[in-house]
Amino acid sequence: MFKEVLAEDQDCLTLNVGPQHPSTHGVLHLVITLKGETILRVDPHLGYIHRSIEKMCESLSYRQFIYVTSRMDYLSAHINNHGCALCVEKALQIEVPQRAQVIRVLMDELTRIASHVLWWGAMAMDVGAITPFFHAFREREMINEIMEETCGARLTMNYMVPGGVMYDLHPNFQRRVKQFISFFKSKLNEYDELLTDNIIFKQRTQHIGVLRREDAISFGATGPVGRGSGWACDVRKRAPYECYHQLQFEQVVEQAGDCYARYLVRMGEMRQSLSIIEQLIDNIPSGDYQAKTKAVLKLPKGEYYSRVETARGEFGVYIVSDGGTTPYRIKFRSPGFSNLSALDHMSRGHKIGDLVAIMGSLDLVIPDIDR
Amino acid sequence: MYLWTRNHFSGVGSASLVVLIGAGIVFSLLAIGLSRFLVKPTWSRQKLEPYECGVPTIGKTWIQYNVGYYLFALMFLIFEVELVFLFPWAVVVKQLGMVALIEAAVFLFILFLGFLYAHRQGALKWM
Amino acid sequence: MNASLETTLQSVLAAAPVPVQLTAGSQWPELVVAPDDWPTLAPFLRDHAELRLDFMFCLTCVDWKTHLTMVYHLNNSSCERVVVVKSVLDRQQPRVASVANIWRTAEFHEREVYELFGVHFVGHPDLRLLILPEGWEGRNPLRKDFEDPVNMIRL
Amino acid sequence: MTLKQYFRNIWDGMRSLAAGMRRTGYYFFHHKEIITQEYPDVPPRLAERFRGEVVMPHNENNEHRCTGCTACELACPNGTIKIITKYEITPDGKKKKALDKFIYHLELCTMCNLCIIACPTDAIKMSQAFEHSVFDRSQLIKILNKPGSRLMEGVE
Amino acid sequence: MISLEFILQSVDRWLRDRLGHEVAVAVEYVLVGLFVILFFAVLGLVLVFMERKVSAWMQVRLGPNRVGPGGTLQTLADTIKLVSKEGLTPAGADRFLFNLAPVLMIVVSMLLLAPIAFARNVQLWDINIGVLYVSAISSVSVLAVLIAGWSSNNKYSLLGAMRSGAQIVSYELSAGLSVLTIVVLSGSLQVSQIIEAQQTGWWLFRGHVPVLVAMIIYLIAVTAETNRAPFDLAEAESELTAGFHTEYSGMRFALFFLAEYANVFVASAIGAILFLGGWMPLHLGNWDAFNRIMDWIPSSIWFFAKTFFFIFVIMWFRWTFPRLRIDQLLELEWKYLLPLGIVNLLVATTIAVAGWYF
Repeated sequence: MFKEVLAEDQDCLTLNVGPQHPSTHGVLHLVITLKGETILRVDPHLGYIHRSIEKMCESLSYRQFIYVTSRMDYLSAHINNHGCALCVEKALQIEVPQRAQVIRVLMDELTRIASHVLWWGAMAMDVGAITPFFHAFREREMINEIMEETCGARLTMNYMVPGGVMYDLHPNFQRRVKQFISFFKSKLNEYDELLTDNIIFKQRTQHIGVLRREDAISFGATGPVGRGSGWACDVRKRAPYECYHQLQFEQVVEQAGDCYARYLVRMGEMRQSLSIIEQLIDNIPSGDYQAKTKAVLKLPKGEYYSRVETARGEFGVYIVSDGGTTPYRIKFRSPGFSNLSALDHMSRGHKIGDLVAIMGSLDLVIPDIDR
Repeated sequence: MYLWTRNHFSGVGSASLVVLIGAGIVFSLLAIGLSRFLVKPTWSRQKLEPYECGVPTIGKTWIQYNVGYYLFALMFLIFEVELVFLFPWAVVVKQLGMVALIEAAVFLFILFLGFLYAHRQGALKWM
Repeated sequence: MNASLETTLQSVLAAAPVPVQLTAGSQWPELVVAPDDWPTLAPFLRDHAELRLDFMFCLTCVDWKTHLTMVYHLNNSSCERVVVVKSVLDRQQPRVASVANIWRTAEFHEREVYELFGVHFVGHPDLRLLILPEGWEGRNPLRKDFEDPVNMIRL
Repeated sequence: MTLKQYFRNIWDGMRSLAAGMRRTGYYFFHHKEIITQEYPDVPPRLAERFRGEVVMPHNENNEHRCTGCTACELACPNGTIKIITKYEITPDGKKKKALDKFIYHLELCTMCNLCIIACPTDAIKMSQAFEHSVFDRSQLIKILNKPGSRLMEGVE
Repeated sequence: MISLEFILQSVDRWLRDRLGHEVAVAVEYVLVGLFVILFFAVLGLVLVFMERKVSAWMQVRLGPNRVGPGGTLQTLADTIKLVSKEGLTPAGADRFLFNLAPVLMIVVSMLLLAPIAFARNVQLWDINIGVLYVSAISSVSVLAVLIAGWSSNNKYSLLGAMRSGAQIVSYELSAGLSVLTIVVLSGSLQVSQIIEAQQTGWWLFRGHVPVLVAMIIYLIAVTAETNRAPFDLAEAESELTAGFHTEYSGMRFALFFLAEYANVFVASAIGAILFLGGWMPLHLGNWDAFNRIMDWIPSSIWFFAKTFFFIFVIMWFRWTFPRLRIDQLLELEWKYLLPLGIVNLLVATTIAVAGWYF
């Protein structure tokens, strides 16, 4: 289709958006073809921060490779680590203690909120409202402090170890999380006032970048992008891991498939995550926070795959082991990569301003895409 | 001061145009000149490249470009002329009373019909 | 659930248009298919009423030093029904048909495998380098024999 | 679009905009909600588990607990730690492996805590120092055992 | 009582006593020029600082607080930084036009100062078509934007300039229509007479709903005309990096920046003059004591207070709303503001003709 259009019109403008652009959220390079302001084609060029993590992991032990995955999707670093730990545990058939499972899930959901909150600010910034960004960081900071207290770091926590978590919860943890829950609930309503109900924001996002359900499935667009298109693709529901099958929460699904639907999905997910945390925070079982494991982990020969739901979608870890202390091959199925592949499909025929809104609604984290 | 008091206007106030234009030029040249004077320029090819997010520009910038607002410009012209007609009318409408009001209403109504027609024809769609 | 999926697969694959070898796999049932038969099998798997494997969540390649193995992870979009498809490729001249027109997510994943493993996807709409810089030739970083003395840090 | 709808659009739009303006207006006048941390003036409160850099505690006799077993070196994913050992003659005349230099590359460290977990003698720990900026990368290469320090009695 | 008017008159008298009529006038011209330049510089510093503080407080942060007392000298420090930056002309740009654009921008915003009444009887030029003059001159600035965008040899600049062309041109109409509402009520285009007509009360209070509607339309329109968020499509930071002034650096960028703030000031000043009575103090019916207290406050303070109120509102818009898309922007103008403006004008005229206002 693109070639036909080019042949018809000579007055097409080819524009580089990125790698140094305010709204590509990192070093993503898009080559877009414009006619007037209408986008005919978007061609992503990746690799500006490709570190070949998959290759790196081939020389790291099973304890070490977990920390590298924090550097992929740094906003849900904890959930990435979780996926890796799950895969190793599955291979070694380690039984994770109940307490560790609950701690992991609590941290996962806190991470999810932190990630969504940041996305909320960034999305607002993409459509031109700057104030929400700073409001978002206020809430994110609270989560980061909770994380720092328990995990010892704010962004790349590296709190997961095969068989459990690295430390026990900090004594302040429950109190601070409860504080955060009550604080965040009121702030969510402010979010609605600032952005959700705002007529300009609605106009900027409704009917923009529509991804129909079958396209979302075909593109493998998981996470809020897929659920915004009406596809119930939450791994926590589809293939529950840890203690998710015991929890009461809803899978937020919107049917419209546009930017606003994706926005609503994430807003709903923040509320669902809050309810998960509320269910767990008073019921943390006592016991070990770590299962006993050998000092040197050797995975039996075979292939292992584990899936978790990060803030961006389905994150998969595929380990091929030859029986040694390091993985023979590792493949990380990053949600952002598949979501990005739908960008061209979604943004054709829209304006430049819409492209920015669509990218915002995809919630791209470039290290996650580049790996 | 002589220039400012209202009672001394005739013919003097318009000199402020010259003063202001002069002040504007002096101000901007002063500002640019000052930085020229202070900064020792360095030259490199990369530095002078037009900014396009750090990648060399693809194709020419000055191409035949689809300006979406040709029709907007036409519409604007029509309404701006209307506005110019209305300015003298607005000054005196209070003295002339109802007749002037009705006349203007008719005038605006006809324009409005034209506007509706243009809207129907899709002239107000951004390309 | 796994067992029932396997019985379903057995009955379904009996009617498959190409010969397919079914194994239990370590986690999910695995199909091994010849690279030439893959383009015929792919739409069959996606459109079959009982399977409907319309969600490809992972596509990758493993370098086994003697050969390359393409690994496709397929799933049903509405319920858990994971099937792994494998295809063994020649290491010197790896060629396999593209499935980008069947699962559109394969478009980017295949481009990634193309540059990292050097697998040539026949019929891919736009097989260009995605991650590696323009003008990168030949060497494929994720192959086991890849050496880059400048950029690789040996630990 | 009917006329009623037209005015309804305007009204709803204005109302939603006013809600947003009320929110920002509220913050404009409520300076108590300001969350800025004035970092260099007011030192940040760091959690006790915060991981800033690897240090090796020494006691008052300039003794540390590191036996030079290289468990941390092996555990480190980045090659941050390099341990150089020497042979010491113990009082009873035997040769014994001991730590000569504990070289720590702070510029490579990602504070993942794996070395501290790996250490069998609790010789190293994470400190809360986080102001690591220097003008030259080579200044980040640190030798953690102090000059002249020895192994603490009783640590094997 | 010390007022701006009094100070200026004494300066005038002093000069004339010493130098004689002709020389005094010449000196006064120079003084006016210097005063305007100084005013511009100070205006830039103050407004930028105000913007940063307003945005900071709305964004629950402190804003500049290190340089000078309470951060007041921050903008001065920024200016010094900008002066010490090299002003680049990109390769392939049209050098003459590229350098002309910022100068043109500044000259236009300077010219807009002419009819503004800063205080009682303090005005550079009380032209009898004051408000028409403002709308005429202000549309020249779109030329500067177009020149800047086109001459930069940059695609982002080009897109930004194209957008601003359509935008400013469209919102000119709405601004004009709401200005007309007041002109009808006041019966004059002259700034001083419009203010005088509000002796008994500001139009906002006397003119019923139509004036309120006109004021809202005016505020929206001038926000768009001065290229400020949520209508900052010509700059559209997240889409076009910096829009039409992407290629400008150093002092030439600073001039664009300054001109934007100067335009905001002028637009707010005109708004204050039209709707809030300019330098006219607040008078309430027969409360003589109250009115006397209000009169005691210098007229320049009244003027600046009202102007800064409007500036604050415009800044408030900017730090609250997302940006519109170009077609939505035009839709807002052509489908909502323009028809409403026309109807509103007719209603206001009816009120004026029938004498129904207070």
